[in-house]
Amino acid sequence: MTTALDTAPATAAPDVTGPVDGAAREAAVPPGAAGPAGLADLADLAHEVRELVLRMGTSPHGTHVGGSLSSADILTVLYHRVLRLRPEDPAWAERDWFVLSKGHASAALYAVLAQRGFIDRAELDTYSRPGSRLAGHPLRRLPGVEFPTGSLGHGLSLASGVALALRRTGRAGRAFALLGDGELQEGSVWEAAMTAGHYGLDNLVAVVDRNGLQITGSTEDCVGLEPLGERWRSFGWATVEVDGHDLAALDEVFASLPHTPGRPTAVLARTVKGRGVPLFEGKKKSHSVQLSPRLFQRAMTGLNARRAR
Amino acid sequence: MTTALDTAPATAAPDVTGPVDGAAREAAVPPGAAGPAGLADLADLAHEVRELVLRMGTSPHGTHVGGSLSSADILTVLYHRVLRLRPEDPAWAERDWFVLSKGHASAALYAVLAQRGFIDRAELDTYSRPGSRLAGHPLRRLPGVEFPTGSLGHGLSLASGVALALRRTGRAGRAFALLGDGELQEGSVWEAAMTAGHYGLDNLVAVVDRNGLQITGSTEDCVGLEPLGERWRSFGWATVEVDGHDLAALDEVFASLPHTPGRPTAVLARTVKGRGVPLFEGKKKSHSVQLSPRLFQRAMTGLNARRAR
Amino acid sequence: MTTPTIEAAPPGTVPEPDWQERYGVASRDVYRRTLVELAREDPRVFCVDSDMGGLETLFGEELPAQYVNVGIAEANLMGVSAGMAATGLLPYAHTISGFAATRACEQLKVDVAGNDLPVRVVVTHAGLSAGHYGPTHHAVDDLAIVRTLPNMTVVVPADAVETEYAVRATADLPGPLFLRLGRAATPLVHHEPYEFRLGEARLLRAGDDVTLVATGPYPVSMALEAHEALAGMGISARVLNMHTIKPLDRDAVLRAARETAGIVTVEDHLVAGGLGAAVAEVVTEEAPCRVHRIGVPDRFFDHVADERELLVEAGVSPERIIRAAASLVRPAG
Amino acid sequence: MTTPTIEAAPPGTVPEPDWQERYGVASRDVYRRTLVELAREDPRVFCVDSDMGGLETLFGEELPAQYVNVGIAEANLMGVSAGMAATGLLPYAHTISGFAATRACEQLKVDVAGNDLPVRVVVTHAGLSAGHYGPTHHAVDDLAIVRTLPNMTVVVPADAVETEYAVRATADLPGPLFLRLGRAATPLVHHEPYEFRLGEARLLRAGDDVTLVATGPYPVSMALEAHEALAGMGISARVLNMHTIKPLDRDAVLRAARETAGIVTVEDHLVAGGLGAAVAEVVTEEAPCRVHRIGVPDRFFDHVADERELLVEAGVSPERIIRAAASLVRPAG
Ligand SMILES: Cc1ncc(C[n+]2csc(CCOP(=O)(O)OP(=O)(O)O)c2C)c(N)n1
Ligand SMILES: Cc1ncc(C[n+]2csc(CCOP(=O)(O)OP(=O)(O)O)c2C)c(N)n1
Ligand SMILES: [Mg+2]
Ligand SMILES: [Mg+2]
Repeated sequence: MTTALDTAPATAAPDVTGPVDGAAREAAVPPGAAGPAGLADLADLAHEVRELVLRMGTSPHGTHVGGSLSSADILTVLYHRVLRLRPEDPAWAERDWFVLSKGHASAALYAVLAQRGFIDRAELDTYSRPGSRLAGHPLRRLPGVEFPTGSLGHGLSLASGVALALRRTGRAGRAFALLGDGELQEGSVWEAAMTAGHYGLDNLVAVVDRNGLQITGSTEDCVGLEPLGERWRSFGWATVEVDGHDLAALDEVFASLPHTPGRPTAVLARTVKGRGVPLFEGKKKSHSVQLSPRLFQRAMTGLNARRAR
Repeated sequence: MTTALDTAPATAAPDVTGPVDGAAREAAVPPGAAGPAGLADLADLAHEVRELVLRMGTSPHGTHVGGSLSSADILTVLYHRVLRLRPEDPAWAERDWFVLSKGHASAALYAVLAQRGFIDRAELDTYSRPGSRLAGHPLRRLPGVEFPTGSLGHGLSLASGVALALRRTGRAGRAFALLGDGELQEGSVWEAAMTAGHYGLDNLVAVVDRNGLQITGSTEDCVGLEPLGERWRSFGWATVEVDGHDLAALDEVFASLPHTPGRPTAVLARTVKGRGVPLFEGKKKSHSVQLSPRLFQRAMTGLNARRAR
Repeated sequence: MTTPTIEAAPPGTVPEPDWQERYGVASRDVYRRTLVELAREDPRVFCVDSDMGGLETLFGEELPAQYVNVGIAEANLMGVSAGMAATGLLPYAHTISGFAATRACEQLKVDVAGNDLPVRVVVTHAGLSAGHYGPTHHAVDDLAIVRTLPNMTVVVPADAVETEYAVRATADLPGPLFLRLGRAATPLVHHEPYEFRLGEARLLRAGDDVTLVATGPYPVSMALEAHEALAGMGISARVLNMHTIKPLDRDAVLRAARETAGIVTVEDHLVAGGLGAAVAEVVTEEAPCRVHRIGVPDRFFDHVADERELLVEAGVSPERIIRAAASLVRPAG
Repeated sequence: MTTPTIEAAPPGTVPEPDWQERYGVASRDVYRRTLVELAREDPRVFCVDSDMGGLETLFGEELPAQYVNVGIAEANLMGVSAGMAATGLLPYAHTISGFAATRACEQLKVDVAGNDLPVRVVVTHAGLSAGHYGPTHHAVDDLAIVRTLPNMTVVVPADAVETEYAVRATADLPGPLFLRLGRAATPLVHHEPYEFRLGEARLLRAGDDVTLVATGPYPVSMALEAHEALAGMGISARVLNMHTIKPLDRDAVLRAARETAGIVTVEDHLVAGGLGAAVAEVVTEEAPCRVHRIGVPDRFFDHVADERELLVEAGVSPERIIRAAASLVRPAG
């Protein structure tokens, strides 16, 4: 297995705040930065992401709880171990780029952005409230948000354009996009997949949150996606399947990118919608929920109990 | 192998002018109808289609010669042996539906429509000239044209909608769409493929004119499509590969639809752009050509020589 | 995707006056119920879904043979619906307004409108009704776009009551329909039964000093508020509910241009290209007058707010209407 | 996809008067040559192709590192270009006008315009310039649509000369550009060097009886023809080449409204939503006057013809302009 740095062009800046393999990785944490974290810290961080998501769910319009919770572990690993970022300089030229193509999971993104110090933790309380920069889908120019999203199916084209540009200009960064599985029904995803596969953009990673549900129910009942791995491979991608809630496994997968040199990598992360809160797990209704104080308490109790197990 | 009629619902009208297997197929030609033809007539008909295409290519704007010639054999077999149509009653409720998704091959379509008597042969001389109904892409309400096309990537959704509606209302007809291979780069094609695969529309057939070229050159150089069969199969389709210029082979493939009950069929027809005219065969520049009288003569000489071989 | 907790009007009836005032009703809920009724009566009516949520149970469970879900694929939604309509069905295609008008724009134009097929494109989340969802879910350019489509009838009901009327009035339309609905409950503006006439502006308040032409729930209710305030200032404002954007009621616009000092248009849509533009086009043809267009500026919002707050912030408010109307009647200087 | 056989003007120079008159030049050819020049000078300039034909040799062979072909995938074209621009590049994204404005509408809106990124969307086949290709290749709704996009600069050069000026004038634009070109050669309207000012209407002929505001090759040249004929009738018609549709030159429009009897707008675009609508919006705000909008009706053509013939048939002709202008100056009855 190659390490993340092995796959980065030789021009990568030495002072990355992102992951470095093994001991170096732990040592690379610059003073004052919220990350990168050690592997052992991830469980706490992911738990906190879930708690923050639930809190945002108490805002008047609620939030997309199910898809935020299914993405929580993926985002935790990406933001605390994988992405080379400088929270104090979001436009750092050598950074990795992240696009939340499934923009409705914004609550989970805001949580990791706050953990990494891109935004203030206090700002999370403004989620979806009048005047807030934290909308139901990420807005342009929130520090750490590269592109506003919310209309499904845009993110992979954007990330492909970034990856292609970085490649052509000889820059170090990589581009990551996180997609929903229902989102894969958008043809624009396959246009992007085709182009990226053709250009062999191995600095591009699509992570699919394969929670098996979309709004109207099971993806396979609605408009089926299987055999999903075949689809991606036939479009020129390398695929890796991983348990999207196994932090160490995710860390390992992301540390060994690209999976196949010369190809973009699709990380098919098996997840559970609503993961971490028994009340919501695997439930279609978890898609968008407004949590009353009582529901919030029940959800938190479930979350904590789940964790204690 | 099942015959075409085996796969048609029992409600199919008995007086179809379309194909019936074996002897019955030949016998079913109603008096006055231009088709269906016998297998032995196809070569002449296809040759005439090519000649008519070249003539249309002499109009002031020329025509899409390459993609019309690569589709000529497919259209000949479909219109003279496969599609159940009533030229005298284009809106016949039990008909098969055909959508020329690669609308720029309109010249080849007009040729077979004229052969089948949907339009007057004389009208072909008006191709692309002021006042004509025969535009560079098929216009609405030309008899025999179900949907106007020209913007690539629309046809498979339209045909899927037709197939789904026929299925839900218990009607006999089938829906065919002819697509270019470059056209498969449009994401909308894969949206339609996904839906049709999901609904198992085995009354739907996508024929891909796999001539390997698009405007800017080879499909594989531009944005590659291989492994193309895998792509279709992973989207829930049955696939059949066939030599798109072997009339008997095409006839056989179309006679045994659906390839797999419960799945739509993608017929991947290996073709040569410009086929039949050595001057144009396999040439990217054959895509759109205006034939001067001299060029027309050269092309015709080539066409006839090719045939004599 | 949560529905309001109050009961909407039973179909065909006009809801009880007291709770009308208090709560408002989501047009979307009334629409859905009406659709199910149409579909029960007419097997040609199909519900074509694109993972909107709600239809799969409300409609799909009762009438599964008339329900089709094409998944999250709006372009395909239009193409499939056009194909279905060509065979003689009456598909009601559902998505969010911005996704119909922009994501699926070409399929809507070529396959649905160009072919003059009886597809009913029923959209929700129009205008700023999904304010807290951010600009990808704001549909403030949809009228400008669908107004260009050939053969298209474009209807924007002002409330839940009018929604039901509009759905029934267009049930047999031979061509395509774009029915533009919001998301959450909005104030009811119709309190008694009336005859909805497609293509004919509804006179909500008579007046001869100035005319307020509004379309959509908040714009119409704000125009009514402005009417009251203007009356208090001695200004008699005519209020027209322009529920049909295409074909536009030219006569009503021209009468307003000729009979009053000017027109204030009010819409939950850009000030460019929509109702205001359509009215300006008509008056400058035959009866030039001043038209003050009240609508949304063409910039993406960089923060969230609810529908009404965002509208007010963008410049769509009773106060702005009042000021605009007053200045048309009594020009400064 | 065939290019005219005549030589276009050498970049930077104004072509010889004698063959200007005789042939006209395809703006597309001049554009492509200018793009190659820009790209040679600035490595940030990228040519993003969607299988348009011609660019892969003209640009791709000389500057392969700055050439990207995304295939026949217009939505992706916009997204990829936006991604590239975000990293600091200046992508010129190429497709047919209808495909940019409708097929890729949402990506153009959200990813390019909404993010205010310096993507230059350069479209060809605008208006009815692909007349013989049928309605799927007619782009007569594109201005109505792109006029709604935030941050967008929309430029419609009147000829090949202006095309080169416009490309150079927008080379450093920090935001997005929509440059609308036709297909075949069109008459040259500019015969000597001039200073192209983005956002400022160009006065082609002075006049104070009536104003003709035109955009695009045939509309502008037809307006010039009409000017001559009107002069013969004793009517002095001001002619404005409105090459920038957004931001619109409000001052020039308002001056026309105040100084002349009325405005005739001329465009190879629908009479709804485009230049005519934009002008009607502006005049009704401050200086109401009659605006006669000459453009294309919103129905799909059911037969073919060449660009100019289709325009004339649709009602865009010097005769119609003359009649409209005359009736504004000398109302009947
Ligand atoms: C283009 C577009 N169509 C529809 C929607 C509405 N929508 C929001 S979330 C969602 C379901 C997404 O399902 P999936 O991608 O599986 O997300 P997850 O399960 O992770 O929440 C839909 C249809 C949208 N945001 N964008
Ligand atoms: C949506 C859309 N984009 C671009 C075009 C322009 N165009 C016409 S034909 C063509 C190439 C098509 O290639 P292919 O599908 O392989 O057709 P064939 O080789 O059979 O001619 C292109 C890009 C179009 N007609 N529609
Ligand atoms: Mg999902
Ligand atoms: Mg091809």
